Amino acid sequence: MAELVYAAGIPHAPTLVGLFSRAPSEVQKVVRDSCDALVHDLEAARPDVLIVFANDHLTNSRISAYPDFLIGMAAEHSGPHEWFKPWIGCRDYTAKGDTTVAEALFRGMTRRGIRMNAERRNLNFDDNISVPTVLMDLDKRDVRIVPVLQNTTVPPYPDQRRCYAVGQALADFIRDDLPAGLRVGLLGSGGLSHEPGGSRYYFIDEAFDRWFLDLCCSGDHRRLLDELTIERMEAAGSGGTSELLAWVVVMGAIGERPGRSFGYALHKEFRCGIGAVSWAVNDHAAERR
Amino acid sequence: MAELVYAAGIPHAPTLVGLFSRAPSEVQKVVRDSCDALVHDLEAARPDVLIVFANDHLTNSRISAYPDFLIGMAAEHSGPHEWFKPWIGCRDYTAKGDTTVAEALFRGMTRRGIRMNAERRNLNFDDNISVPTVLMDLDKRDVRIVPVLQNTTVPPYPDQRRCYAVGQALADFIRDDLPAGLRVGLLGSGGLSHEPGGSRYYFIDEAFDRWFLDLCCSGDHRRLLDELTIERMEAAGSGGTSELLAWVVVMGAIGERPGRSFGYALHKEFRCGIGAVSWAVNDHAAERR
Amino acid sequence: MGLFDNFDPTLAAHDLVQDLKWDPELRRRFQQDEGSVLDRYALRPAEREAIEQRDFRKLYDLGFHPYLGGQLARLIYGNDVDGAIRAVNKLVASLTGKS
Amino acid sequence: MGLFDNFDPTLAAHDLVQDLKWDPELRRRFQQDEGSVLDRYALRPAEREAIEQRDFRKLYDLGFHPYLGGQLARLIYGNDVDGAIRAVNKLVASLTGKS
Repeated sequence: MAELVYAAGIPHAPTLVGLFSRAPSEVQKVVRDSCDALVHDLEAARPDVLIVFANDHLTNSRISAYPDFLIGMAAEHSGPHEWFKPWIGCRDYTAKGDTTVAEALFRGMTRRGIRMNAERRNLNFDDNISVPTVLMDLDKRDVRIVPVLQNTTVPPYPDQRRCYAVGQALADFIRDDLPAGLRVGLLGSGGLSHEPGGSRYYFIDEAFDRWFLDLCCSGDHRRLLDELTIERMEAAGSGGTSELLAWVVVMGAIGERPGRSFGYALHKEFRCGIGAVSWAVNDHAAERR
Repeated sequence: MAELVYAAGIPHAPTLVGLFSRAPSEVQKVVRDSCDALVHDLEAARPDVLIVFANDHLTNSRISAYPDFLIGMAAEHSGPHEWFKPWIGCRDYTAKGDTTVAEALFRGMTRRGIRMNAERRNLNFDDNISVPTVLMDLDKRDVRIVPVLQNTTVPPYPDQRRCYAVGQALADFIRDDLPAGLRVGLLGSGGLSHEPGGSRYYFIDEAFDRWFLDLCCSGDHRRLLDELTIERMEAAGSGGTSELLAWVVVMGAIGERPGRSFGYALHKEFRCGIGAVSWAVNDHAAERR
Repeated sequence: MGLFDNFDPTLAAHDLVQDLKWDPELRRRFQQDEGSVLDRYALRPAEREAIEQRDFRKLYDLGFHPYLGGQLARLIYGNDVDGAIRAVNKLVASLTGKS
Repeated sequence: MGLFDNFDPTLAAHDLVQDLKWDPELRRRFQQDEGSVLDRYALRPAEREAIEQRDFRKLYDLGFHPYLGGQLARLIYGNDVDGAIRAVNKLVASLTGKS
């Protein structure tokens, strides 16, 4: 019976790193405030292991054999993958992995009727894992990472209800399969609105983004499941916005809890709306409210 | 708007080939009568292409990346795969494939929300495709084969309701995506009751098998979906009987139509119950009733 | 029309982009002699033509995955921080008919 | 108890059987020097012991997939029509405690 002590959602746009210094100061401030708050809560929560859900972005598998979820079981996770280095413009990192928890996750989801793929090799990481890692210095902290790369863009992919159910099974797994005393954190990496590769590459849907952040903070999951449809995410940026499904997995795992966000930034050159959420999953976080 | 002209279910136990000559004559007769009837209906139906659903038996993918369905898109399908040759004891074959229909199937199922994997290489075939091919001489006929290997044994796998829904999408695909005039047949390969690798390796569940064949012939699909549960198939032979889900895909595609079976054989040495069904899907088949 | 309405998972160009991402040697060859790399893939004539003409609109109409489209643009126009801006602009221009 | 109650998809022995099926050279080596092949896989001690002792009951209790168990028995005891009968009998004897 492990304990769920941390849950947050964070965007991973590569431009957050590569174009950060060129952004206006008020945009930089939102990025800094958001990361500082997530790191503050992380340090307070002291998770032993952080399970990170993020869009795979077609970085590990061919379209002809594309998994819904792919667990990284390696003992260490290094990145970014070679081709993505100049694109992101971030430093190299090697984060600690957790083979034992990753294997237990594969076993646990299998037993709960959820098909995941799993690999022992170092997965290819692009901005999905790399950007949160360098923004939060995850590789320099005393926390082990279990990446779960997820299909949010190759049709057909699991919708909000399925991802929420995966999160519920994940909570069950953490509670029943992991050892007592283990402190577990969850991170949903992705979003907000963007349309990578589309004609609206520079489009950011501010109304959608603010609505989504409010919804995440409200803890109203009935509305979340009714309204955060694939159609709505596609309208807010096709092929990109739907990676918010990684946040939905996290919300499925924590249940209807309120969260805090730390401002919103619309900076066209980032080619993605920017905002983060930290959810109140432990007493410590609740105290501070 | 292609036409669905043929649908049948056939067992693929390797012992049907390798141990056939040692079986009692009344058992041989059931096997012969069944194959003769399926071939007779096939010749009458004259399909251009035959889509064959069958248990993959862990023959093409690792457990860590196991697909629910795998389409063979090759121009020719040769088998059996090397390691399975002495085990089955059957002749080599090279059946005609149909890359165009296989690609259309991959595209069509994707658009209908059903994830399948697809490969251009010659898949590894064990008894799943090899036994029906040699029993019905499919490689010597003027028909092209599209094999779809299916997960019916690596948890979690699609249950009877999901497989039936896949069949319904398949019917939709045949009707709406394939060209007018194309004659399409469906074959479900697998079963009946058996427990390969289990302590009940020699167990055959006659009551289950006769119940299942009657149910297939009745065309009562509400009962089929309510009663042919994974639990019931597991009870009738764990890890093997559930490959009858290949027949369920076919029944989902044809809808509630009656079928004929051609006797039942219980021969312990076959390590599998034996029976086949041909469904009335075209006027020609209906006429003869 | 949505970006995925025509999505065709069977296009060989998808594998081309995947391989280029995963194989630096193939990438070098693609930059030096694009045709010889395209020759290795079972591209349909219209698919090859679209790549040769940098016509992303045509490629998407054939069913190409737009995320891989963004990556193909970077493989062609540049993959560092500034190269990506160039690639994005070229891609958008092709898709909106303003190239 | 069902055959799949303990199913553990992370066992390295699953990959061992898959590779043996797919690679005739590895198969030859397995027959000549089983230990050197087992050395290549990250088998847990109990998993390796179960294979070395032909103890299928123990292997299944660890979560081994029974269909691959049937194949492992053929890889050990014989894979032609008659070898398979031998393999089935040995497997059933191990599983029922009558070996």
